[in-house]
Parts: sequence; C-alpha cells; structure tokens
Amino acid sequence: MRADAPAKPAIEHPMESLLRMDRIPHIWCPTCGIGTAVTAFASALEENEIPLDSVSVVSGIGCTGRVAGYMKLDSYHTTHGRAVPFAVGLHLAKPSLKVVVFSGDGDLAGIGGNHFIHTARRNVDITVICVNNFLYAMTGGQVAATTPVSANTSTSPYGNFEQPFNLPLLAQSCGAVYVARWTALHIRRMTKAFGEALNKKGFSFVEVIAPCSTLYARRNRLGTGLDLMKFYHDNSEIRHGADPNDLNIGFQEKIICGKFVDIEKPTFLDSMNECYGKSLGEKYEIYEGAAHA
Amino acid sequence: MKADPKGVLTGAHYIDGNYAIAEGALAAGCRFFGGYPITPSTEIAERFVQRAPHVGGLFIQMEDEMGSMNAVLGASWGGVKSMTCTSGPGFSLMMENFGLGLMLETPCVLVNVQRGGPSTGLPTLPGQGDMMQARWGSHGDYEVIALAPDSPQEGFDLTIHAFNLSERYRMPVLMMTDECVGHMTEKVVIPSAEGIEVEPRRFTKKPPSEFLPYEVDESLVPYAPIPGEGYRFHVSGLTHDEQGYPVINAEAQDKLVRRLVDKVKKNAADICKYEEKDIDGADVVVLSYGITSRVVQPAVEMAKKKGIKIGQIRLIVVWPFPEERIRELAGSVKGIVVPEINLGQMVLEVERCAAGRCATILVAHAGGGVHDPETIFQAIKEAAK
Amino acid sequence: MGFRHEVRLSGTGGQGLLLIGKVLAEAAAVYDGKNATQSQSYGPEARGGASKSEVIISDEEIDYPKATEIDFLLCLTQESCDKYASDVKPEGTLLVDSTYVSSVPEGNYRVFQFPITQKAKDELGSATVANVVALGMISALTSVVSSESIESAILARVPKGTEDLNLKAYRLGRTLVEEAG
Amino acid sequence: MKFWRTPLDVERLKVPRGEVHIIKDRCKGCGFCVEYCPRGALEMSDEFNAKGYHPPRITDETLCVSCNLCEMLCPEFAIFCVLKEEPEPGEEKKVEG
Repeated sequence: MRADAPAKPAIEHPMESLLRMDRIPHIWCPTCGIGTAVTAFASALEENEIPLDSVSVVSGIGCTGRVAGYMKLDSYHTTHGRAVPFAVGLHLAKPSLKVVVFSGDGDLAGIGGNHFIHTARRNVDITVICVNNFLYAMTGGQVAATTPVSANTSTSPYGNFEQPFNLPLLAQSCGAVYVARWTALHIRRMTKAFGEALNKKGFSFVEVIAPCSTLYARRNRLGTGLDLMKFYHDNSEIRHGADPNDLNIGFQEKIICGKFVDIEKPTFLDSMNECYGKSLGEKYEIYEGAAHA
Repeated sequence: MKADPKGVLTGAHYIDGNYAIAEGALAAGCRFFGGYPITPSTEIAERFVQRAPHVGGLFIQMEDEMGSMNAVLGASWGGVKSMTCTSGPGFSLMMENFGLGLMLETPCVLVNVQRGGPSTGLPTLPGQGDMMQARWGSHGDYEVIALAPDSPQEGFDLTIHAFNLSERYRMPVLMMTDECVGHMTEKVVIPSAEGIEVEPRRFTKKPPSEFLPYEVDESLVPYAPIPGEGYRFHVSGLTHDEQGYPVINAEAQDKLVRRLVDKVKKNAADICKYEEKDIDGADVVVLSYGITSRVVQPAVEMAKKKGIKIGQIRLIVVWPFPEERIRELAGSVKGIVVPEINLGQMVLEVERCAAGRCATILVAHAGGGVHDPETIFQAIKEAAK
Repeated sequence: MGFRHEVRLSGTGGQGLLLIGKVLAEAAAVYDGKNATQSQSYGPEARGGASKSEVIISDEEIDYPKATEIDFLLCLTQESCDKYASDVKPEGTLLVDSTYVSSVPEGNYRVFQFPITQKAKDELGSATVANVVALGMISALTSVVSSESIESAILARVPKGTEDLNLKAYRLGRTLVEEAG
Repeated sequence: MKFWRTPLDVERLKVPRGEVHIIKDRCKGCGFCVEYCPRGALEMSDEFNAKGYHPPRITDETLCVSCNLCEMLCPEFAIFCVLKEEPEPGEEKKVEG
C-alpha cells in the first residue's frame, strides 16, 4: 500500500474488491466522469454475476486509458489507439475470456478509428466502452474526432470547424450488434447498458458522455464538471431505438441517449467456424480457442 | 518439450523460404497469426491460413500492421504462441508496438522479409536495409534478438529457434530474412515431432496471492500469469514496477530498462549464434549474413585460388552482435570484408568492435539484387594487401 | 568443382514461368536426388511485366543462388530474348518461342526456335499450357533431369483436374523436339 | 416522505433507511453527491481533507433512504451507503412463533 493512501475505513466501499485500492486516489481530475463510468462498469459486473476472473480489460492511452490500471481484473494498458486489436488477439486466442476495451474518444475514434470500424465489421465478440469527453485530455485538451463544431480546444483556438464523428452511427453502420449512449449522469441506465453489452454476443459498443472540467469546460467557459452534469440533466433526451443518423452532438446542444441497436448476428468466430466447417467437412474441428491456450 | 505432432509436416518438401517459415512456426507450436499482406512476405500468411484450420490454429487478416502487431501481442497474452510477418513499410508500422511487446515482455515472432527501401522502394526485390531498424527501430533503449536465415531450410529451423528464444527470454524475436531467401525454393527436410525441441511458456507456478507480474530471479526473465485464472494482474507499456503498476520516475526507469537490456546482454553467449570457416591463420575474414552468405562463396573461391588466406564468419543470430568474437578477430586478421545489401549497416558494428585494429571494408549493394561475386573478390584482395 | 547446371526461364508475368521453374527444380531435388535451387525475379505486375525464374541444379551444395553463366535459356518474349541471350555461356542452349520472338541475337550457342504458344493453341486448344509445352522441350533438349521425375513433379504441382492437360502438354513438347530431330 | 398523491397503503409502506459512509481523504470535492442526493442528506463541509478538498458531510442521518445514487455518481469511490436493517414491526413475532 502506498504511503499516502488513505486509511481504510471500518466498512469497505462495495467496489473495493473490484478496484486496485492501493492505487486510489486515481489520477483523474475532480469532477471527471471517468470514475463514475468505472463504478457503473464494476456494478454491472456484479449485478450480472459475471465471473470476474474471466474478465479482461484492455485500455489504450489517455485519461480513460488508465482505467485498466485501476480495475482489479486481468488488465492491459497498451499503446495509443491499439487497445482494440490487442483485445481482438486476446479474445481470439482465448474466447472463454470476456474482453472489454475501456478507452477514450481520442484513442478509439481518432488514432484507433481503423481498428474500431474493422472490428465492428467483423463482429468480433468484445465490448468496447468509449468515454467521450469531446477532446484529447491527457495531452492538454486538443481537438478530437468527436469535438463538437465551434467548441474551443487548444488546437482549435478559434473554434472547431471540422465535423465530428457520431459514434453510435459509426458503430452501427460498421456492424455493431449493440449500440447505446448515456451520459455520466445516467448512472443506472449506463450500468444496465454495460450489463447488456457484456452479455451480448458480438461487437457491443457503449458511448459515455463525460465531463472534463479541467479542459473542455474551462476552455469553453462552461463552468465546472458539476455544471456539465447539470447540463446533461437539462439537455439529454432518452430516445431508445432512435435512428443513429439523428445522434449528432452539436456544441451545447441536446444529447440523445438510449439504446439504439440490439440485434443478433454471427460473430467472427461463428462465421469462421461455419466457413471452415463447410469447406473442410469433418476434418475441421470447431475452433474454441487456439490449441495452446 | 517435444513439438506437437499436429503442426509438424514431417518429410522432404520442395518449398520456398516463406512457406518454410510458416511450417517452422506451425512446428514450433504457433497457433495464431495476425497479418497484413505485403510483398514479398505474404506467402507466409497464405501458407499459415491454409494449414491453420487443420491444426487448431487461427489466422486473421488485420486492418493494418499496427493491428497485426497488437493482435499478436494480445494473442500471446492469451497464452498462445503467435506471429506476424511483414516487409519494409509494414515493419516501420509495427515498430511502435514491437516496443510494447518488449515492454510487456511478450513472446512472439515478427518476420521481416526485407525488400529494397526506403519508402515503397522495391517491393519485389531483395534488400538488407532494415538491419539497423531491427536494432533501433522502436523508440527508447532496449536490446533485441534477430535471426537471419540463408536458405529455406534455415527459414524452417530458425523460426523454431526464434519461437524458443522468444519464450526463453519472454520477448518478441525478429526474423530478418529477405526477398531472395523468401522466394527461393529448395528442399526442406522437416523432422518428426520427436526431433523438434520447443520451449513452453514460462507460466508462473505461484498462486495468485503471491504472484507479481515482473518479479524476476537471477535469469532476469519474469514468469507469465495464466490469463483468466484469477491472477488479476496488470501490465502496462508505462514504466512499471514488479507489480506491473506504472511508476513514473527515473529510479523505476533505471531499474526496468536495465533489466530489459541485461536479460539479453547477460545471456548473449546463449543467444549469439554464428558459423566460422577457415578462421585459423586467415588474413582476411568475410563477415556475412542471410542471402549474402551464399553470394560470397564464389568470391571466397576466387580468393583461395589467388592464394589469399581467407576465412569466413556467418552471423545466424545478427542481434545481439557477437562483439567479443569480432574484437578477437580484429586482433588477428588484416581485414574484415562485409558485403551487405545496404549501404553500410552491420559494418558499423564490425568497425566499432574492430576499433581500428584491422581494416573494415564494406561491399555495399543498394538492393534490388545480390552482389556480383567479383566486387566482393576485389574487396577481399584489397583487404589482403 | 562439381557439376552445376543453370537454367533461366524468361518472359512476362502470367506465362507460368515460376511454375515450370519449380517443377523442374522439384523434379531434380526431390525425385532425382540432386541439389536444386529455384529463385525468381519479377516486377510489380502480376500480368505483363518482365519475369524470370532460375533453376540451378548441382550434385554439390548450391551457394550462389542466381544464374550467371547460363546453360539453358528459355525466352518466351522478344524483350527477354534481347535482354538475356548474351548471358548464355558458350555452347549453351537458347530456346525461343517463335510465336513472339522474331529475331534471335547472334551468339555462340545452339538456338532452337519453335512456335510454342501457337502449337499449344493448335494441338491442345489452350495457350495457357505453353509453359508446360516448353518444359517438355527443355526436358528433351537437356538430359539433366529425368523425364519421369518431371512428370511426377508436374502431377504434384499443377491444380487438381488439370493433370491430364498438363501431361499432354509436357509430352507434346517432348514430341516436338524429337520430331525435329 | 412526501407523495404527490397519497398511496392507499401508505401506512404499510416501508421506507428503507440508509447509512452513508464518506471516505473523506478520497474526496476531490466535485459536489456530485450533494447536488444529486434526492433527499438533500448531504452538504459540502468547510473542513479540508488531506488533499485540500472539501468533502461532503451528512446533514441529517435520518434522511438517507439508501438509494445509492451518491455512491454510483461519485467518481472517486469515496462515498457509499449501506442499507440499515430494521426489523418490521409485527414481523418479530412471526419469527418467534
């Protein structure tokens, strides 16, 4: 235990067994929404009684990239943008593992965008959670592929003029079988969505809109993280089954939340097994993990 | 441990170097291949995917080389021997995550079938221009292990050896071959599984409560956790402590990076592998590796006919470089001739080790073909003066 | 030095030079028990670019893998003929497909000119097996690799279902040479 | 508890009671728990924790209904509530009987 770690309270926090408490307090700023998403994820694991030893968390780089380091699970902190392909390899080598990518918008939709779309296309059976705070935070608040038009960042000092990604639309159009979006305030619905995503066979995707007070709120004069939460309260609209085309997020405009996609489709391994079974007949043993695993 | 007979295609085959590498990988127990097509390496992937469904293996064609390298790392952490292959531009793209593999201490094999560069260069023609990139291509301080086969048979043999070294030292190992060997077809004899020694993963025997992912004994090589078995370990590309937790300070950096370097350096005698011929009493030594080792033979014959006392050293493992041996040789010969299909890369190591005690003569070829033996012969004559 | 026989098969991509190079080398290495190295050089084009396949056959270990003093050169295009004819060693053999090659450079070598592709088309109804017809001719013109071995190697290498056609093509090549005397 | 329409079975309705635990030194003072506690059971305190933030404090212990919203919203794992087990009047007899 670190010397500066706070003394243990008499009764343990219920998440204690799921977190590396020897690393808490974490590095995230006050009012950052990532910690809230972690709590929801931990709750989802517990509520759904998912065997924790079989869960692996893979993260990339950035603020959300640090999630892997705080979860008391098999956890991998990889390089910028590459959490998804790492997770793909891990899952394919040992499909009995439940592999979850927990990363930020810069990591998943920016540098890692190519991996994201192809893994959704292949319907690889992993869960991807994207904490979207609308910019690159760890590096100091630069414009991202998700920054709303006109939002101010350190590399869009006169306002962002690029069109951002609509992540649920991107995931859905590439083939994801489960797509949902919630804000850090929709804590119970987010938990439920994580549970559904974890239990979904195929590529499941949950976007979490989260406050970044240090960079996004400050640069755009939006007040504190709490003010952003209040904004979500007043401006988010739950619309299950909404057309993903309608889910763009404008600067300080309405945020449509809900579950947008929940379909069944053969996964990468289902399709591979079917193809090889057809071509090779009885000579083919159904692949359930590489022979050495 | 003996090889799993399932992957071993025992018998005499007439196959090219690329197919031989795929067969070597399967014989070594590799069951995961994440690849991206690139000339002249693609046949390795093609052979692997033909064979994988018959041996319980899996091939996935990833979206790019960064994806390939990471899928291979992920699969290796999943407990499976894994590989990828690439060439030139793809090797550049893999370099960042080759570094992640080194940092996480992930066994796997990365094959580079070298072609002419820089940039797109000569996709269908040979080169040896990535030798220094192999050594220093990722950022930061580290040591690498790289092997260079000179024939399809050695492509097979060294791929097994590469997997064994990667497991023994828990790190990605490079196979630095070239288009010439890759596309050269020769007889390859694959022994029975009984005749193939493979190293298993160094899985920990400790229970989760006592396990630390980066705790090491005198071997300096940590033991691997078994994924999904309650070890609940954390590994990170950030500088980390024995627990795998990030520690961002100079002290932790020193401890970790020195160990990563030392586990190769201090075991160099075990890793280094070279072949010598006629060294005793030689005035001139030709140092070569890969396809160039075969190309020098007519030149060596010419030199012998001229009465030049000529010896040869062929690097089979190119990194780590056999520093000690080259220092010794430099003290006893007039010159070392280094033909390379690049404009001077491994020769820099020879010069460094020779430190002016003998002449070091580079015979450079920019790529796209192999040397004319005559040019090598001329360099040998000059060295013998 | 032992016996070393160098064969270069040249033409354009898509003519099947790599395949017959591998067949010839495999016949020598696997079925005849000699040493054989086949290597190749090709351009980025799958079809229509310069292509060559080289086979070195020896009773000793083969170090230098490329052909430099050619015993047997096959040219299926005028371009390859102009480029490589001078690499044939004295007393060596040059076989050209006169369907495409109209002028053969002068040199100290035996020259055989046959309309290989035309013959394949006329006699077998398929220009695509011209390469195997050429292989039959190479086999008849040199005795380095036994004909039985080549036939075995053809059966091992060609796509399933095309064995008969390819054997016919191979035998046609041999017959063309034998008939020409 | 206030209801906009009084339920018919209001006498038999059991309101859960919770006990809030605050791990003061983990708190970074974001105020989420105070803002969103549906019962107004929390307020920011004036005291500083070891990191120099104002952790929340409980205004009235009896207000907590153990909805766990503070616990779920807290990004720092610094607050949680535990359901207080209070025997229902009349149930004790059943157990004995």
